[in-house]
Amino acid sequence: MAAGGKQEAAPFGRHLKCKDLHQYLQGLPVSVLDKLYGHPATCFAVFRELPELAKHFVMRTLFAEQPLPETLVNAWVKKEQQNFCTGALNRLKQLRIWRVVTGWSQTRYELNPTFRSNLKIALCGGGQPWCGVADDLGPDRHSKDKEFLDKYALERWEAVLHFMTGSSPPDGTVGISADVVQVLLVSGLMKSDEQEQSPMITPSGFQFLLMDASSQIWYFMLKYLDMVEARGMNLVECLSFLFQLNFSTFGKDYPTDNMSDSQLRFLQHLREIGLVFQRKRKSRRYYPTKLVINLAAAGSGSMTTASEGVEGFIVVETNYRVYVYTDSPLQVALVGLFAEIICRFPKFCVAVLTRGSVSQALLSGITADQVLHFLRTRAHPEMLKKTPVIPANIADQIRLWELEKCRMQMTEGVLYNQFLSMSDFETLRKYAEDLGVLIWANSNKRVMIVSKSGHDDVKKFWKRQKPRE
Amino acid sequence: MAADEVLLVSEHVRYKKNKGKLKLLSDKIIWTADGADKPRLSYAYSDIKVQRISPEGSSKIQLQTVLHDGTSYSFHFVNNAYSGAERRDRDEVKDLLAQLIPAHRKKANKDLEEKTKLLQDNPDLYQLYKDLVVGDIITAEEFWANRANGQMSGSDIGSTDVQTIGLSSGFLSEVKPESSGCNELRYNLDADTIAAIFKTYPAVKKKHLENVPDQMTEKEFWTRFFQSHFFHRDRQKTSSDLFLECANHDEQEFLQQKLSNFYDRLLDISEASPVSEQGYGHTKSSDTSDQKNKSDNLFRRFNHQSSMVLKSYANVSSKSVNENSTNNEGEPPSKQARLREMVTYEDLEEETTTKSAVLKIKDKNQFCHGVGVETAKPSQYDTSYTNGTDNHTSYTLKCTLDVRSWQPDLTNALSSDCACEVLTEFSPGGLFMRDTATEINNRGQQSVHTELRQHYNAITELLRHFWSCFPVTSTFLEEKVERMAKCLEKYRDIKLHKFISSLENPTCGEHLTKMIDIAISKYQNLQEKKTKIKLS
Amino acid sequence: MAEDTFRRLLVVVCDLSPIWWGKQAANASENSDKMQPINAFLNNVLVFCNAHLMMKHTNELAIVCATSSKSQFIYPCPEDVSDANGEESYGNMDGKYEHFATMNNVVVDKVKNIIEEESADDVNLPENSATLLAGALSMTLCYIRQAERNCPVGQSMKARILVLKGSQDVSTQYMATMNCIFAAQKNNVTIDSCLLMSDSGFLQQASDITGGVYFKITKMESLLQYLLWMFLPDPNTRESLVMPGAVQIDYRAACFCHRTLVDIGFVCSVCLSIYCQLLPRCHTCQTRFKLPSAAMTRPKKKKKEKTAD
Amino acid sequence: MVNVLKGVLIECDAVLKQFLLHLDETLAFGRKFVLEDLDETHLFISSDIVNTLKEKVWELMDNNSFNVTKLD
Repeated sequence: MAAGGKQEAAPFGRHLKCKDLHQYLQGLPVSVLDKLYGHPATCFAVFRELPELAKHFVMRTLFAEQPLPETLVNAWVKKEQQNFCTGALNRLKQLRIWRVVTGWSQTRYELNPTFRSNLKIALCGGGQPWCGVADDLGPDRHSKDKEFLDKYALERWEAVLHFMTGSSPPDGTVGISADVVQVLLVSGLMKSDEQEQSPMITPSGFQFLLMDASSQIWYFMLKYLDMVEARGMNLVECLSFLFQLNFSTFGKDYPTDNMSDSQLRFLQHLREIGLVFQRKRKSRRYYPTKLVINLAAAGSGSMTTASEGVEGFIVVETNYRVYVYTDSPLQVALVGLFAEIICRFPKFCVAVLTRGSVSQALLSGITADQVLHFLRTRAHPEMLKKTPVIPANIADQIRLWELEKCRMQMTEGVLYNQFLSMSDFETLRKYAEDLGVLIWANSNKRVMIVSKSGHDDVKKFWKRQKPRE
Repeated sequence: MAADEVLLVSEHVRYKKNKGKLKLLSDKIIWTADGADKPRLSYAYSDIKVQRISPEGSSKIQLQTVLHDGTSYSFHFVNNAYSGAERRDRDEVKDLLAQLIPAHRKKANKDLEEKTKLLQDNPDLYQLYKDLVVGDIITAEEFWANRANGQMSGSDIGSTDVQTIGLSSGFLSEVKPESSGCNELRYNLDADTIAAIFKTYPAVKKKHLENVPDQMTEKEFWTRFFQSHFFHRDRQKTSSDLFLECANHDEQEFLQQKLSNFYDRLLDISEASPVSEQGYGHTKSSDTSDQKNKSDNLFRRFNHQSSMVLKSYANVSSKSVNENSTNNEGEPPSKQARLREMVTYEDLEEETTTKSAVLKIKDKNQFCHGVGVETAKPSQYDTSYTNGTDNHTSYTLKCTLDVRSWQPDLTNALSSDCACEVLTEFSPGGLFMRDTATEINNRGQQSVHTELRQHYNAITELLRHFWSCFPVTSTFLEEKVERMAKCLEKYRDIKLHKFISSLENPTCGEHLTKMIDIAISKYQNLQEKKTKIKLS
Repeated sequence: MAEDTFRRLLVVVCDLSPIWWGKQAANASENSDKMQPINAFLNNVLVFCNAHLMMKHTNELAIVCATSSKSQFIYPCPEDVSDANGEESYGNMDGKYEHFATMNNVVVDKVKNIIEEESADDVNLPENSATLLAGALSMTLCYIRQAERNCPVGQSMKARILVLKGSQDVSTQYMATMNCIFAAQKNNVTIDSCLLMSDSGFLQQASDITGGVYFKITKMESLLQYLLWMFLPDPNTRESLVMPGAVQIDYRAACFCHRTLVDIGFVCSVCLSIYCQLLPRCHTCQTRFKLPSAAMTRPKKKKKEKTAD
Repeated sequence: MVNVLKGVLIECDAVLKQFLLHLDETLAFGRKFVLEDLDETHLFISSDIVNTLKEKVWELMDNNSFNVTKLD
């Protein structure tokens, strides 16, 4: 989840990492990136996710069209904060927002002209409307209110989650299409066995389920976008459309006119998972839902508490009890992943966190942080009034249970001992160290351990060394 | 004034070939020419560095005093009453001077020390001293005279609070005897030790006064004292001992003290032995009288020591206390307070809540919005701003028309050139980023600030001198007022003008000049009145 | 920089005194090819407001306009909630982010209304009318309080005020303004001041006391760049940016009796009211002053901080 | 001459290490499995025992843990 990408050894399964917007964009080919900046919405979205300093760098140069020496930019920032400055500069360079101008003795930067003009359009106006010039549709006779849209969005997205858990969705909801299933399979959230028809959820899938809704959607969209080109759709068009939706107004309808084929196909997929509402496939208008608005911010993990609009429903008490105020079987099932359900009522159930239940979750690849994040993002409003939101003893205990699993760290290796001379030992130790295969060494005991993979090299080296002496 | 007390008058003294009288007053030496009212020479003993006399057998009998500043005055004694009269006159003067000069010097030194300490402790005062005294605006005496009421008295109060330095209890043992063999011990006594002994044993002092010049020599006295003190104090008293009486006397005095006002309820030194004889469950020890006597002696000595300490303390405190103590029980309030302190317990006291004064606002509205508008006079801003009703309405109209025609076009809100220009202004060294320049500027202002403060200090000091002369009741004050007025003028013309003209913002100095001007005008009024009185 | 989770509310207080702007227009009319000063100014402010909203999706904005007869919220204001839904004509005519477009349109309408009303009321205006800065600040502070209370659970809000002011201070407003400033300080609201053409002692103090930035602009054509440079970074970000050095602050107080700014005055020893002349009795708390004879000549010194400049 | 041993390096806290040594000495798995006692926190053991050992350690933790929630 964390944007930094922590390098920790995960003993049980791998962590589900969710790239943020910038990491995703940096992974795109340069040509695509440049094309993306051709739309104000993209520039806007990219801008908003920049580090604070970088945002100001862009704003300061947005109107001043002249290349700036790097030293000047550095002088804007206080000395003690220079590392942030360098970070911001790197990010701007990686995203090709600032370009190095050639032909100067010093390094000079210039704002990407496409980016500049499109961000200016978003800020000050001018240019074409985002979705092209469209005839006024007039008021919608079937216009939907906000509650309806919320309900619709939640229902659709839960259908996806239900499919993942394998539980049957509530009556009356339509299942999900093959396209969506394909995304789930490719992303590794589910896997299909050879024999069985229906795909099974993977450990990553469990982790996915515990994420908050906007992160889930963001992760899903990233995986979806990876497959867009394979489906013969235009990635740039789809991305622009996604960002356009990102900045749309909730409760307002937008025309489908002027949309390309790729975008129309994309719209149908979005419709299926509940990001937009379209009454009929052929309807000329659609409504974005809350799930898609401000989606781009989700990847950065800035949402530490329940996302706006979605009311939390979980209360955790210091006595390890968890009260779940929901009628959604899915949510209850999710709580059941790491807590023992002791009683169930309509719209309410009581669970208890035990060592056994949490260990079970940890064994299936869920981390303590993910459990805590789940509880925090779905915390009841009453819980949110407290600091910390999750009682400290619960949070600590869950982490301790996780640490218990890591009391022993095992590394396979080969042990070398009984060296005759110190110099022999030191040579070999140094060699192994340079090779990066040394796991452990003690010069007093003249014992060293190298990793299994490095053993062959070290052995060869030793054999070569030996005859010479 | 005690200074006018004449200690010695020597007539027939010539100074610079003029006949006159030499008078030694309590703090200064004056010489008056015959027939003159005012002394021609007058200087303090503390100023005299040294006195010299003409050598024996010289034809002139002279006495020369050399002052600290190097000037010297020679007096020629010409008394012809009988042969040697002039010599007798001279010697009288010489002897008295010999006593007075060191005494005054000590005092002067102490004064000087106190003053330098004051100056060192207080940099502002030192600056003031430099400005006013070194700058020759006022004389040192005037400077200190004004301080004397404030600071000096402050230091006096301080000094009374300071305990008189006690004596080390082992002062006698510190008088190291030098043994010069054959059972002889030699004690070297100096004045301090003797004073200490006297202080500790008042009886010894008494004895000393009684016996020393007449009955025995100094040396004999002290020999016997030490013999008695160290060999007989704790032994059987022999009747032959000179100091036996002393010990008895001490004890008597001690008894007296017990009954006198040194009696302290919290301090029981009347009992010879504070150790209870009841034994607390032990059988009463069948102590030999000898042992008891010994311990009693020890206790007596301790108690004596304590009472002497108390006495010296009481001497100091009673001085200040007795003046305002009118209590009926004859106990000083300080003692009462001490008693009260001992018998009251803070945690048993009722909690007293200190009520803070409540700000009474007569009219809240007035407080929030200020005193009624009717007092508000049109400020200059109004005229400059609106410039009459016509413009005022035309401006409004213009603005309304402008806004009416407003079609927001944000795309041209800022041109690139303007933006670049601003960017340069914010670049290091640009219009707004002259950090280094502003720093220097600030430092300059800092020094201006301190200088301004110095001027304030100096001028307020002068003004204090000036205003303290009012109402002018004596010629002395009149003179002082005149001098101070001149000083102020001098200060303003020389120092202040220079300072103000060097300021970037001359308004800072306005207040200073104003203060001086008020003083000067007051002085001028005074002068006018005086001339009027004279004329009429 | 640690990711801060505050919702940042910016309240822009604009001085729209028609007299002052009219005067600016009259002065600028020689080179008439340029846009009218007030229009250019409003355009700049709108872009700046857009920029603030652009920084983060949790950023919030409010705009208050102050004229010489009243202070009024122009964004957000209760009426345009209904307006926005009803009028689809606000829709996207160009590539501007639609929230910006909506906001900008609301502001344009409101500003036009206000100025019209102002000119209609003009006749009633007293001669020496000045911009009601204190009133606008009070409204702003109330708004901020309300916004902080309405902040969703688990989130907190940091508010700051940006005052854009051209017309001069009037010392009659001294009391009210200072009270606003101290209220802002107590509520941890930063007041940034951007002065057009001339300095303001009140706002210098306001920014200094609340830890904001004070800046005077003389080149109106570059207003936007100044705004973006100085006032777009929130106080948290400013700590890592090199900002221009502080200005000398005019700390003069206005006396309670005549509302004139005084360098040196008389201060009541009980309630700290300031007077420009010696009074036998304090107007505020009715304390009688027993004056020693020399008091006339040695007034209490209240040295001004400003020594040069 | 150098001696070479294949196995698994275990890094753990000192307490757990003592427990492992105890298992080794008491022949809990029917044989010795610690190949080399390296230092305070490191052991080198034979690799075939790893899974059994993990279970044993888990069992130990289970025994040691106090279940708060079962009280009621």
